[in-house]
Amino acid sequence: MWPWTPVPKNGEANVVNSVSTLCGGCCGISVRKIDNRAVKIEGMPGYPGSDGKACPLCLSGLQKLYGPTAVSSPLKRVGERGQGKWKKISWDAAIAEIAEKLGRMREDGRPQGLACIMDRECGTVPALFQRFLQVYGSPNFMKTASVDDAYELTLKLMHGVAARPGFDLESADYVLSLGSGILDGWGSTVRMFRARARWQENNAKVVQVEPRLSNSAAKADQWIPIEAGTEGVLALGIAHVIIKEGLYNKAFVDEFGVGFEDWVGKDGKKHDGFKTIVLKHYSPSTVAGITRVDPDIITETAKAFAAASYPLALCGRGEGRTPGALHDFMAVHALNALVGNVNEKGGVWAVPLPDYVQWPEAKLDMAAERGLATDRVDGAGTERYPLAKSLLTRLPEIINAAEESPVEALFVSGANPCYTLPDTAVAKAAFSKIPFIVSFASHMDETAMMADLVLPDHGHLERYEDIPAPSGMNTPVIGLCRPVVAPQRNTRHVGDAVLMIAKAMGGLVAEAFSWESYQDCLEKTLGDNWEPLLDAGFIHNPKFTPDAWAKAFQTPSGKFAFMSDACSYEAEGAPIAEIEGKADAYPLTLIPYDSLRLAGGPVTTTPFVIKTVEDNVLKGKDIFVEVNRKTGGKCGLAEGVYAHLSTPKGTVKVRVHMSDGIVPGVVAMPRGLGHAEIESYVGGKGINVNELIGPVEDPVSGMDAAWGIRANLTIA
Amino acid sequence: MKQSQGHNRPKKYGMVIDLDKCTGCGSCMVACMAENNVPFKKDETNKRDSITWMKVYKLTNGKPFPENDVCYLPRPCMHCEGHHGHSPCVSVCPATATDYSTDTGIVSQIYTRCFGCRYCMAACPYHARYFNWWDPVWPAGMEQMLSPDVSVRMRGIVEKCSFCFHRYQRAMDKAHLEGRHELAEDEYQTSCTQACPSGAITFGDLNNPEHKVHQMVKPDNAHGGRPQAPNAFRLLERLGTNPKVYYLSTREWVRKAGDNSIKGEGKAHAKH
Amino acid sequence: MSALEEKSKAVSDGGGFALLFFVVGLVASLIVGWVVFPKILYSQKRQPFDFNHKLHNELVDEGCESCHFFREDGSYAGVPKLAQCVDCHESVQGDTEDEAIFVNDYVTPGIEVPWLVYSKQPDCVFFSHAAHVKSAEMDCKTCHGDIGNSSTLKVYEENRITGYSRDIWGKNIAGFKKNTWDRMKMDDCSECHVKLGVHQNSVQTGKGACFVCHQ
Amino acid sequence: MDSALIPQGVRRCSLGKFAFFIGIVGAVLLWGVYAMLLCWLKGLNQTNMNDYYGFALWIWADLAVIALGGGAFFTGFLKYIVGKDELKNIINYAVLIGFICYSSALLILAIDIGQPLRGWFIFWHANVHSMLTEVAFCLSCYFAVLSIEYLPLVLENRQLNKVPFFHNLAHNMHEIMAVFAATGAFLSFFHQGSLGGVAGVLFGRPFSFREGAFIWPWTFFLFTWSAAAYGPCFTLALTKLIEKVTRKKLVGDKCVDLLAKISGWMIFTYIIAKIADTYYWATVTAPEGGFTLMDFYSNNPMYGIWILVLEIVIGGIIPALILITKKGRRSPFLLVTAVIFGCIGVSVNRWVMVLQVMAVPVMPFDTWAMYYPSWQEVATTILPVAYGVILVALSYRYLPIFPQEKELNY
Repeated sequence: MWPWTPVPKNGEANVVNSVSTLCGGCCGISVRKIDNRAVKIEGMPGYPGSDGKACPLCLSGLQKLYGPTAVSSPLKRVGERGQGKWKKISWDAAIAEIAEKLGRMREDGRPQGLACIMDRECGTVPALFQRFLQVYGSPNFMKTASVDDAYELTLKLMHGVAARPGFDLESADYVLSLGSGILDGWGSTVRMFRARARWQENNAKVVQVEPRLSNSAAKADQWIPIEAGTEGVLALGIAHVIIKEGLYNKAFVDEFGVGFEDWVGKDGKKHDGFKTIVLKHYSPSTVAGITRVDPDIITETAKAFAAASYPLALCGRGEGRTPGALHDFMAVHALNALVGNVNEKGGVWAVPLPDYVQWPEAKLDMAAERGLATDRVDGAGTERYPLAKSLLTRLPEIINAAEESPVEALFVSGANPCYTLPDTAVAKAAFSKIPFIVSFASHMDETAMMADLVLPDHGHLERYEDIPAPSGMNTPVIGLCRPVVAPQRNTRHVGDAVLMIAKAMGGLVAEAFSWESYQDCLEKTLGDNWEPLLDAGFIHNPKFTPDAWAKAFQTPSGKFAFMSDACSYEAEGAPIAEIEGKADAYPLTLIPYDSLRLAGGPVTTTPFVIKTVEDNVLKGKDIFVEVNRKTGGKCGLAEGVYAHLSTPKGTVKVRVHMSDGIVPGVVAMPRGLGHAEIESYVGGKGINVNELIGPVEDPVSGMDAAWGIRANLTIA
Repeated sequence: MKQSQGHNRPKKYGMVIDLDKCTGCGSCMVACMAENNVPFKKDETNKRDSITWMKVYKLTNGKPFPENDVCYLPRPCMHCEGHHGHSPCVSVCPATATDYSTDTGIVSQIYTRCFGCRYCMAACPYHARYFNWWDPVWPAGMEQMLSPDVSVRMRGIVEKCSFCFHRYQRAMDKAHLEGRHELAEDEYQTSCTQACPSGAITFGDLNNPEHKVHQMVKPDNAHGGRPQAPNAFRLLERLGTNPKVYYLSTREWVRKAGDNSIKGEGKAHAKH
Repeated sequence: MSALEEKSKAVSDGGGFALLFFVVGLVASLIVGWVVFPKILYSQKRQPFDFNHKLHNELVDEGCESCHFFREDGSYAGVPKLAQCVDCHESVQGDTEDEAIFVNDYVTPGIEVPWLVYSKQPDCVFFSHAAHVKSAEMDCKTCHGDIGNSSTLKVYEENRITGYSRDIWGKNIAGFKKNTWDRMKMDDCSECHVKLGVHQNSVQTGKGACFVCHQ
Repeated sequence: MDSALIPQGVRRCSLGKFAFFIGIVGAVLLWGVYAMLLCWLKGLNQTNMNDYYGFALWIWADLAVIALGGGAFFTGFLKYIVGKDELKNIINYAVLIGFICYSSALLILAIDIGQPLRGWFIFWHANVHSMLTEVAFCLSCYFAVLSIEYLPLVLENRQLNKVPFFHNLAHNMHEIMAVFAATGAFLSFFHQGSLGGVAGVLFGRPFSFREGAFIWPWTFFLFTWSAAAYGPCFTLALTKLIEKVTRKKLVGDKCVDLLAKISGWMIFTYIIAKIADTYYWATVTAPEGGFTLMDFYSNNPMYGIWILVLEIVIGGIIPALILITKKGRRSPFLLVTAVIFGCIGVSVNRWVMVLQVMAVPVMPFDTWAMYYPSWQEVATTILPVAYGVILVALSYRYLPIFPQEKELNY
């Protein structure tokens, strides 16, 4: 009838269940197929957390599968870095080239020159990389950090355990979100939505503390607008009221807490306890001065929080892409501890890290041992930052400061640091100094553009993978990502690629990888769990309960540490992470904001999802920043005008959206735009907010504590 | 030949959207596009030339900081019943390319019949109808994701939400095979209903007292389907379009934003 | 002859010529319209190889549905896939040339047979086999004719403009039909629906609304 | 050179001058044709129309030319049915203008639809409930009638008229023209009305929605009435224009005066009805939908209350008062002022009934939709004007359009 309009072929309908890895929350999905074509993604009923629903990004996953950015075969760079000029090469040639390069580095005694960047550290695929680095002789496995890392560190310090945070959200009856985008992608996205529905049914109260009227704030029972970056201070202000009024859980604090009262450290000196510090420095009026939250609201909130049966305080800003200041996390966790809801119903649980990847210890040769003994290139685990596991945000500066890049060869898989790292320009400069970069991206992205070789992984609907523990899940879960359709292009599973490289290297490196293929590795790793996993699509232990207080804490004192030697509050002042820029040159503050309608992480938004973005966020190729109507008026701005937004990192041209839903003095910019123009549905539109914000090192953890940057907005 | 299938009790499929639950995440929009082979262009920021059968509006109470409040309002096709089935758009179509079914209450459409006069768009106060200004183009290979259940539309015609009627057809196929003539409530659900992670959308037969939608809004069929539940309202109730999409909100300003009020009190302002 | 007579003769001569002209024109038009036009309009396509419905029908237990079956979800599978045939036809059974083509060209290499489907409707059409065959208990013949007793496949004629099979418009170019299976146009669906009073649910026409037969 | 074709006893400019004039207008026409082809081949994305403005500039042009072309049917009605014989002096010209307007309208409709190849569906799958169906049928039929009315005029060309068959045909057609005029008037009453109905039935659009009688909203009757009232204004305006261009008197004062008087009284009565309609709409119909009058005229950059004043006072009351007074219509300046104001008045009425309908937000959280046409739309809209000018020029040069020309000038 209309020959250039496609007519979809009909056939037999069938459904494949899998887990979508596009979003951070890992939605369980059911893919409807017609014969061999996948035609629709829906939520997978019964999947822990998402249970039949999926986030917009995962729902549009077919646009990734069949999309134009999928890499169709191994590529070798022929042009300049980032120029996007490639030639197709065979898998064998690519693997041989890598093996040859790595072999030479190892012979030259510099195996530590190899680094690996991923977006996860749990599961078999990260484990394969970690094992490869280990037998090869490099300590430099790095992971893009998120709130989960800050939370893990908090649990390490306050509980003394290596665990990840789990939140018994569904049971909470008072939720105090200190900046967390609980409906904007924080945690396991869809689970948060379902939890919110539960709160509504149970008449639980939700209070959102945030500078901007985000979706999370709009749907909360109460929005407390706050000065940007001061959420941790408010937590302590609330703690002040709770302590002062004696509303805290004495059974927990007295019996299972340490450092609440004044305490004596290892140095033999007496230190102020949590109580003293909080009472001294965080009275509602002081806190009100910093946070600009009315003292009465602080008091009311504190009372309501303490009075609730299952109060739960959450932190980690927005979607949780940047870890934030450790102090904030500890303050909020202390607040939870004050009301005794750690490892309790409706509270924060320490959930053991997944431990199903148990492989025989690999044999190491001398070269490997020597390499592993060197300091990590990012400084994690060194004397300066003993607590951190990896500090990717420090890497660019270190590479740029060195004459020759300490990283000589780099593997990147799952991550897109050239887009997600703060101060993108500096990150890209660092990457261009790295002599040899191998990207395992399934889709062309900013980092793959910087690579020398691209060894394309199967797309997320074409491969097997174990997906452990969605963020914030309070019960152990392993999901199975499985092929919905056969690989559409000349790609290999990244696990297989690692096996191939190892085998090409020979020697002990090859010996450490005895599996025939990645699938073989996965099946053997899961052992008895494989069949159930294959049948149900996931393994879940819904009956899991955390350790009771009596044995939950493995700090030196065996108690919950409000304060300890490892980490104590400064006696004076408020622990707000300083941001870059001087107030006189930059009178405003730029903060990024997250939305489910834009993917802010390593995965680029899909055409369907960007179609849902409103025209006062993106219009044509112009990005809008949100600014308070009054602030904007003072700057001489009006709705929709073009303006120059400058920060110490640079100046960009933006358009202005005047809003009544944002605190004065703050400029908010969406995260997830400004991608390289690899395709023109999403690429080349707007500005990447990471270009404008540099990293700020947390003094204790070393992780990125930046929550914004000083900025100025002038009419263009 | 048996004739029994024609004599089922007439249904009135409708939707109830709880605006207190809707978080504006956009899942319904994406699920709708993916289900219904909705085309996409390189630039979709001109919202008056962007096909979104399901569109989420952002409403604000118009108050200054910090009293400002927003509410999201998903707007599918309202499948207006109008007076006796003469919905605003159906009666104006010169080529009978769109129709109102008394069996299901659905405003149906034949894409290959439409010749693109756009009169129905002018008639629809909800802007639920969209014109294919451009040829639909899928990047090479992406046409593989198209569903065979929904006909792909060509340039120059009007399209809109069908309440995923192909899902009804699919469910009825199964029912026929099993010797049934009636569908259970959960057998026919729209894609957006199924996708909404907040559970804000409920879909079913408004005529059936056992269906959730009926219980939630208690439509008064004697008075043009007016909702009798306290927090329920319909968009532009006063115009007499008799829509089958109902909204729920506990917030008064939201309920008032659903219709024009002559005194001008409580009027919402679009967030622009 | 008087002038008058002459004139009238001229008129009658002229009239005869005009009549002849009219008749010739009419005949030519009819030939063009009824014979030439359909020839130009439809291209003739052969099936990949011939198929004997009658022969197969005698071998199966459940009539048409043995091969043209319903899937569990109520959808209709239509033309059988290779997998259904392979059970018997893994190797050549009989001695027909067509079977040899089938086995050698399709079964052995595992290629689906690109059958041309006579009754294929445009993609905007929704037709529920389940509703007609199961609920209304109609037989296949009513719409498809007695294919089950045919021993050979007819030539597939494709409309060059629309790409549709001629079976949709019908053999008769004027659209007349003698049997229920002579045509498969919307009017034919509607004719039966009107007669039986099924789905007469349109507010506009009093007949079937769009979505009864469209998707 | 072409003197053999020019009607006897009248003088025309040189062929070169004429060709030069046609060449310039022809260039504009070609520009329009190019734009039209773009719209057909590349689709309506060539326009600035959008999902809010499904109807825009050229639909307004369509409605406007039909209203202005209404002079043809109403003059015909007056001459043939009512028996105002004096109007024979202007009827040819009125028919010509009508023919141009209606053929343009049909062309615009053919460009406006998204699937022009399916245009015939409006007849084949006609929906009798739709006002647009009524428009399409009546418009096509009336165009056929106008063609029949225009044909004898063409046949009266000096050379064509030498052919006995053509001569007789033209003569016989003139004899029975009353039948066609009556048919045309009847059809016209309907389709002018149904064009009004197009907007009036939109009960989802409170700006245009009107109550009415039977199946017809009040706009149905108002459109017919206004076309009858203002159509002659346009005929007179164009007569004055062509007289100015040719520097000749082409229609006798008596005829002009009669038509002006009739037009004046029609406008006068129409505007009373329009005011009554507006009052009822503003106080009853719109408030029932939740709107006050000023909701339709404020908070936007374009549609202020001035537009209502322009339509009713400047385009209605003033021309009506001028034309119904003898002094007014006999003053050349006032007469021209009145007919121009009249044309503006009816054009503004059609404008608001097409474009303002689209612009007014109906959902409380929606915003005013503003629109400006693309060059393709402008060119396509100008196309009929150029075509009209050419057709008038050709007709004036080669056909005896103005029977009084000789007697008034030589």
